Amino acid sequence: MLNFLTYFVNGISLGSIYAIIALGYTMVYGIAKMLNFAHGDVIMIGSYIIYTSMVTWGLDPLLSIVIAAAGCTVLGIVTEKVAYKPLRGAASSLAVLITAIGVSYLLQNLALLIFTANPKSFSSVVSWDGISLAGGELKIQGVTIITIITSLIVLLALQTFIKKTKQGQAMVAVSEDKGAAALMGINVNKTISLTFAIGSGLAAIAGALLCSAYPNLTPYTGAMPGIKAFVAAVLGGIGSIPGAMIGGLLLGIIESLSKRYISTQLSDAIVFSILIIVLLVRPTGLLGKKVQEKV
Amino acid sequence: MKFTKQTKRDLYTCVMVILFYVVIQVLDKAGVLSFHIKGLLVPLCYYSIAAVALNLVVGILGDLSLGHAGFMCVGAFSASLFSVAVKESGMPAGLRFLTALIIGTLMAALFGFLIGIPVLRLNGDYLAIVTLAFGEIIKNFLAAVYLGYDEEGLHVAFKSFQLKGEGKMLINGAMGIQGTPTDSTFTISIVILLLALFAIQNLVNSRAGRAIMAIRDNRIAAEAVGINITKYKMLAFTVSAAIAGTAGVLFSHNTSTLTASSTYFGYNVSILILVYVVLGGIGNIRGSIIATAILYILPELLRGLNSYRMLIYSIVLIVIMLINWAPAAIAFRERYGIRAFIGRKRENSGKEVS
Amino acid sequence: MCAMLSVNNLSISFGGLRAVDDFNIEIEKGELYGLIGPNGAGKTTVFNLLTGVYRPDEGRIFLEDRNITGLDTVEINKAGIARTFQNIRLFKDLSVLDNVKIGLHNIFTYPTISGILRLSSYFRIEKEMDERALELLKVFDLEKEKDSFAKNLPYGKQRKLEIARALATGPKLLLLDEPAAGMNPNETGELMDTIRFVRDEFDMTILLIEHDMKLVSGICEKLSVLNFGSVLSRGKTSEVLNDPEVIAAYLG
Amino acid sequence: ATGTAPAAQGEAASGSSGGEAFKIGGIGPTTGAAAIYGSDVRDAMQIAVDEINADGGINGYQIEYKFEDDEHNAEKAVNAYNTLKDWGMQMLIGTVTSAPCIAVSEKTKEDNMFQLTPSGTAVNCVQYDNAFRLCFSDPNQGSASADYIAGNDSLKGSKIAIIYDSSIEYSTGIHDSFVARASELSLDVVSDTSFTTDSNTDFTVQLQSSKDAGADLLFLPIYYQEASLILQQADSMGYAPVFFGVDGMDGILGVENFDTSLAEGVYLLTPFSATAQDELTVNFVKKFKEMTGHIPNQFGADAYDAVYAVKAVCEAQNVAPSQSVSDICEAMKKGMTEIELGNVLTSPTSITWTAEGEPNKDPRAVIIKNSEYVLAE
Amino acid sequence: MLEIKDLEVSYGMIKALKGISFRVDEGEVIALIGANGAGKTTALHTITGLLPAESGSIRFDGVELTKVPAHKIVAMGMAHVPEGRRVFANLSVLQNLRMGAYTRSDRDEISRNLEMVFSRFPRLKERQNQLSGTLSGGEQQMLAMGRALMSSPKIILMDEPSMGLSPILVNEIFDIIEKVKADGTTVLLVEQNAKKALSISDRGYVLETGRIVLEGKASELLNNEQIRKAYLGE
Ligand SMILES: Nc1ncnc2c1ncn2[C@@H]1O[C@H](COP(=O)(O)OP(=O)(O)OP(=O)(O)O)[C@@H](O)[C@H]1O
Ligand SMILES: Nc1ncnc2c1ncn2[C@@H]1O[C@H](COP(=O)(O)OP(=O)(O)OP(=O)(O)O)[C@@H](O)[C@H]1O
Ligand SMILES: [Mg+2]
Ligand SMILES: [Mg+2]
Repeated sequence: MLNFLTYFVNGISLGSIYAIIALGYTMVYGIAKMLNFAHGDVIMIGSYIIYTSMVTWGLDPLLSIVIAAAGCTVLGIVTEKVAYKPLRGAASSLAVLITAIGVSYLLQNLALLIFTANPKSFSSVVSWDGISLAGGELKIQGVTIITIITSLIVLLALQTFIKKTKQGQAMVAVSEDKGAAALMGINVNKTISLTFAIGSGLAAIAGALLCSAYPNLTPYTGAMPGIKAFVAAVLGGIGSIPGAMIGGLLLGIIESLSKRYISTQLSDAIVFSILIIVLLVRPTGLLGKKVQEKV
Repeated sequence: MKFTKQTKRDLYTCVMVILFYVVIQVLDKAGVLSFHIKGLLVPLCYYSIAAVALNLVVGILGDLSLGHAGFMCVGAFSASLFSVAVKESGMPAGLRFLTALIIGTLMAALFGFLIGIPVLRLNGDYLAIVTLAFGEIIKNFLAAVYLGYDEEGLHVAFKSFQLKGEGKMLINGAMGIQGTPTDSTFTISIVILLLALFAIQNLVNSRAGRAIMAIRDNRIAAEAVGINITKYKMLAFTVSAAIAGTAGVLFSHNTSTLTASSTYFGYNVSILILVYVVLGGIGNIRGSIIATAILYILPELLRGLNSYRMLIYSIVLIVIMLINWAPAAIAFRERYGIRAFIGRKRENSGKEVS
Repeated sequence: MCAMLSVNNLSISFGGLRAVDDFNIEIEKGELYGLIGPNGAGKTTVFNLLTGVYRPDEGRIFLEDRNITGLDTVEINKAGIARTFQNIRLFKDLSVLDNVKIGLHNIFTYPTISGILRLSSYFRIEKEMDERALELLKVFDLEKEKDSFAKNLPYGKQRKLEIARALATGPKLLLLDEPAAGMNPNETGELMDTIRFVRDEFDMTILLIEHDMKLVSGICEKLSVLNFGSVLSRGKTSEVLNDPEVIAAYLG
Repeated sequence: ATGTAPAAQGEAASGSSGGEAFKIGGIGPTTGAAAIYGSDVRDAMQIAVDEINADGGINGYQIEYKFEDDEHNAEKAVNAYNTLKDWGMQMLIGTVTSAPCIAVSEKTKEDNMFQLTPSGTAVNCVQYDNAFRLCFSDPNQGSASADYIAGNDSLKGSKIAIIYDSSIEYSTGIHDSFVARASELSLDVVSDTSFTTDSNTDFTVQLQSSKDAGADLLFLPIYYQEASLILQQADSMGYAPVFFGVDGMDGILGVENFDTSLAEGVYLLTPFSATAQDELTVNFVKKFKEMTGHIPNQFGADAYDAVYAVKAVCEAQNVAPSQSVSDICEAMKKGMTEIELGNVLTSPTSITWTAEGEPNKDPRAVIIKNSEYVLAE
Repeated sequence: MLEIKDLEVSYGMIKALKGISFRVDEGEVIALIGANGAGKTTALHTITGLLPAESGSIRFDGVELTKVPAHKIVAMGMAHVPEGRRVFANLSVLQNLRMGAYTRSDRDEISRNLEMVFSRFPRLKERQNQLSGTLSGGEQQMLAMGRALMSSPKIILMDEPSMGLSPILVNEIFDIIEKVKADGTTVLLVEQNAKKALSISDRGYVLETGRIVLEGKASELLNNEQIRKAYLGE
């Protein structure tokens, strides 16, 4: 039992990281209706900013995160303006997906030139060691706890923002019908920019936590977590913010338990199989709304 | 016989490919082709084939698949397995390769069919993620499996094992399949590209193709006029997977080593093929080929830029996408009568009404 | 001889809302029948039930003497019911001709493989399909637009194309959901002629939903009025339209 | 960093171009996830080439050097190879990673071009007689590691756990031969887990399994990037076995900002130590650091030695750039098996080669003490 | 109040408006009628900034609108009931209505407005928590009207508001338009139901393939022989 709990807790640690990334992902995904394949790379850029300000300039971790969040926000807004906005109203939504891939390549290769391929070991932004239970047998790391708390705060903040504020409702309207939203007096461009700003700012926070938990930073650090977050977001139900959180945690737990009890070699395959099964049972993810088209 | 506009357009596509082949052959005979260019020809063909296949799903059926590299993987592995197994049996190379092609294609078709079953129940991005997942599972599985035979028969496991006596390792885990004969030639690849074009274009312009496009345009209406959604989605998916599998066979018989790594068969490769399709025009078969040619050759042309190579490539990719797809750019082009860079629009038998 | 369509005690609920409640109707072959009623009364839902888009909670549907209750949309279409939609559903990125040819999908068939390999049956049957589709387009005065994308047609022509496509499937019973919506009186007049023509020429039974009283009183022989999911009144058009209850609930 | 390429056309292919300088090509990943290995090789080779050229070249001929990116992709590697052929390459030092190396070796075989891979460890990299390698092969490292453990008094009784990357050839190759050899030596392997490149950040499950199995020696036939994460995660779990790595572990001390105290006591079999104090190493490390800003690992060292190996053989066989590619290859093949290459970075003794292309050199077991590599025993 | 001059609009190569001019004075109800595809919807879309004007001018209260983005135009007091309703399908009826008051911040005013809308459309009150995507066509039309009224606009542009409504509701809609007018709101009305539209309008314009071909007092137009033939079906 204790054994199981250990793996379960490991799964939660991993899952909490997926969750915090998935929250930012789902934000952009749900509102701007685009698969932002560059999200993982924004996380990577955020991590490099934190690394630079913490290690190279010796700044305080919190201040570094603020700087990174600001940097990523700007990055998010700029990429949106330059690469995504011109494609608004394009004949296919796949067009913007492809430029997002272009942006992803761009960020990776930019980082490769600036920071080189040499890996950097990240200094954790969380200095707390965590707690030990069951006489030290079960250890929950500080990063994990902070990550879960942060993602819960982000979750609540996002939910409140979207449900309760005008800006948030504007986002929902824009995601449904941009033209009709404009007719309500909503500034569509500003709203989408804001979405990217928030999503990218969250990416910086996710980057800080990701790299604190797994302190190895290279230009490709963001790619795989980006995809896993996408999977988590879909598992939880596209556009559903609590879904992203649950999807992320579940993904981590499934990954951890299947590594332990089935196979380390095939764990990716198992995770993906479970995803498929879940989607077969619930075709719109765990918390996804079932939108039936009225005929 | 009178050709319809569409038939003519399809024929032009084939003529374009044949012309390309002839020009290359002439240049080759004249000795002006560099090794670099010659080496690019076969990959160009199989990526074109894969792009054309994916276009059937993305452009014609209107579903987003992020797992076509998985079908290439199935085709590549099953065919290579066969080729390696019979390599020393004295089977004539031509017959061996033909059989390998058929095996790879059929295996990929089978997987396409199996994957098609869940695909039918899902829509949009959920579908995309399931195809991505399938691609990853296939890759993950093949990278973990060991297959070999010895005097005691066939062995399969997820851990390496020792073979007794005169045995041979066929699939060696992450090391994959070694020693596939390099049977893929430019001529064969072009022939297969033409066959793929023939099959897909004819399919699209037949009763079945119209049914598939009807599902894309309005699923509910398609059902209401009596189109069996399941059947035609399956058909499109299976045919597409089969052709992607053929591309995989050409892939694995082009270099002697075959490993199921992300580099060749990961989701990023599926996405790369999707990039070709979207850039060339969703539903535009000819565009897929042209876009593949441009995007595959571009990073190779940029080799002189060294470290800046992939950076420039990514910028060029974004810029081409904007030029080709941004409404403002399209309006500009239409106003000044410039033709699309590659051909964004679905080129169908339709003219605009004023 | 049995009726073309007879529906017994049809009901369906969405959540708490009983959208169709114990609905009955009987339509004889060759009739031009109107289904009217206030917005949200459940008319479109009846169509959806008849065509298998929704499965009824209760009730049975017979087409001639065949029980088609619970069949799926495709089967129902094959059995002989075709429809148009309130919010137009064309194959927008296909040509007008192809839209109709898709309607002919189950009428003219050849194996997929002969399409891929371009065997002779492909050419023969495609030619027949083209001819038949053009005939239909002519009925709706659409043959000049045969090569346009459906999405580029003006609204009124889109409605006509939808009817043509439905007819192409060779139905016994045609369901039209607000065919005159968005048309001006002149266009509506033409449409009335076309509907009559279709009924006579194709020997068709037609059930239509419409709010345009000019059209309803002009071409419908019988009417059923739906209110809150159940039938408020039915009978000869002139009688129904003078029913005080109908006037109060619907006509105003 | 590379020579300029003349517009290469058909005739360059015959192999006897100008004859003024040796044209040596290199191939490896300089973009993509494996970029770190390829860039190090590229830069280290550049250092060696510059040194040799400044010193008067090989047999009085200068070296022209060009390096092409393969993104750690066999198909791109072949494209890179063809580009280099168009340029007029006469000898190839590459490729850096195994799968691309095998694919390219098919081509060098066809062209009978001499190939020396600095770091292609898979067996098949040198399956043809024109191909040699400077590094150890995978099985060699796997069985050498098992041998070392069995022969070391403090390690031999250990309960051994293994964590390896099942999705790459390098790691599985070493793993497989280690396991085979370990069972011959009746070493006690209690846990054998893996990960894939797609999930190479979280190792808690593998570590926990090792811990649960009571392992006190953890064999890590993987690259140092992942190893650095494993060390960190083991540390925060409070799990402290003896870590034992192979040459991929080299470089761990060079990870920027890495808490090197975590690596205290790590054993690794490596041919190279950046902290060695001999003149050659010191000089190389200094130049490399000036050029790239970081400390070289064995990839760079192998590449550096490879250039000097080519120089030595060319001089011994009196090879001239005017010879055809094939003639050069024949001479080099012969020379490689005859040469004894001394004063190298990657071996304490001199290196000789077998006709199969394998180097004879002694792996050095080193142990990390005070953030430095110290020869074990 | 609203003055359109020589407005030209194209969709790519297709010229949908070939230079139209008309004006709407404060407090008026103006009917814009014309056959399918004449360009009525295009005109409304251009006025509210959903489509860019190619040339010409649109002045609203003396302000040039052609370069002003849609959301600012709305904030200036113009509401638009779009063709095809375009309600936010995944939002509830109530949320849709609140969205209509996006540009306003006075809570009391908004809730009074909401009451007003509910009293005009009791069905919306009944269904206030239903997702609007599942409303019947007529219900959605009411919602679109209600939503536009929630911004308490100075001028309201309506694109075929009677489409798909039952006769009783059509009458009701026209009653509401008259009430809206009575409240002092100006209305620009696009309708297929030309007879009804003209009967409640002050003036009218007839659009044919991108050009205004006729204009005048509504009562005159109603009696115009040409119009009676072409649009009133007589
Ligand atoms: N899928 C659904 N989920 C929930 N409610 C639904 C659904 N479909 C229809 N309804 C409700 O059922 C009732 C009947 O809808 P229906 O579309 O049949 O009306 P209708 O008579 O066609 O009206 P109209 O003339 O306005 O088109 C409406 O109140 C509608 O909101
Ligand atoms: N998005 C578009 N792309 C291309 N052409 C368009 C587009 N929208 C409208 N058109 C064309 O512009 C012309 C005017 O259309 P518009 O929708 O303004 O007409 P309308 O008068 O509102 O007609 P209706 O009564 O059908 O609503 C038509 O010929 C139409 O085909
Ligand atoms: Mg209806
Ligand atoms: Mg209109």
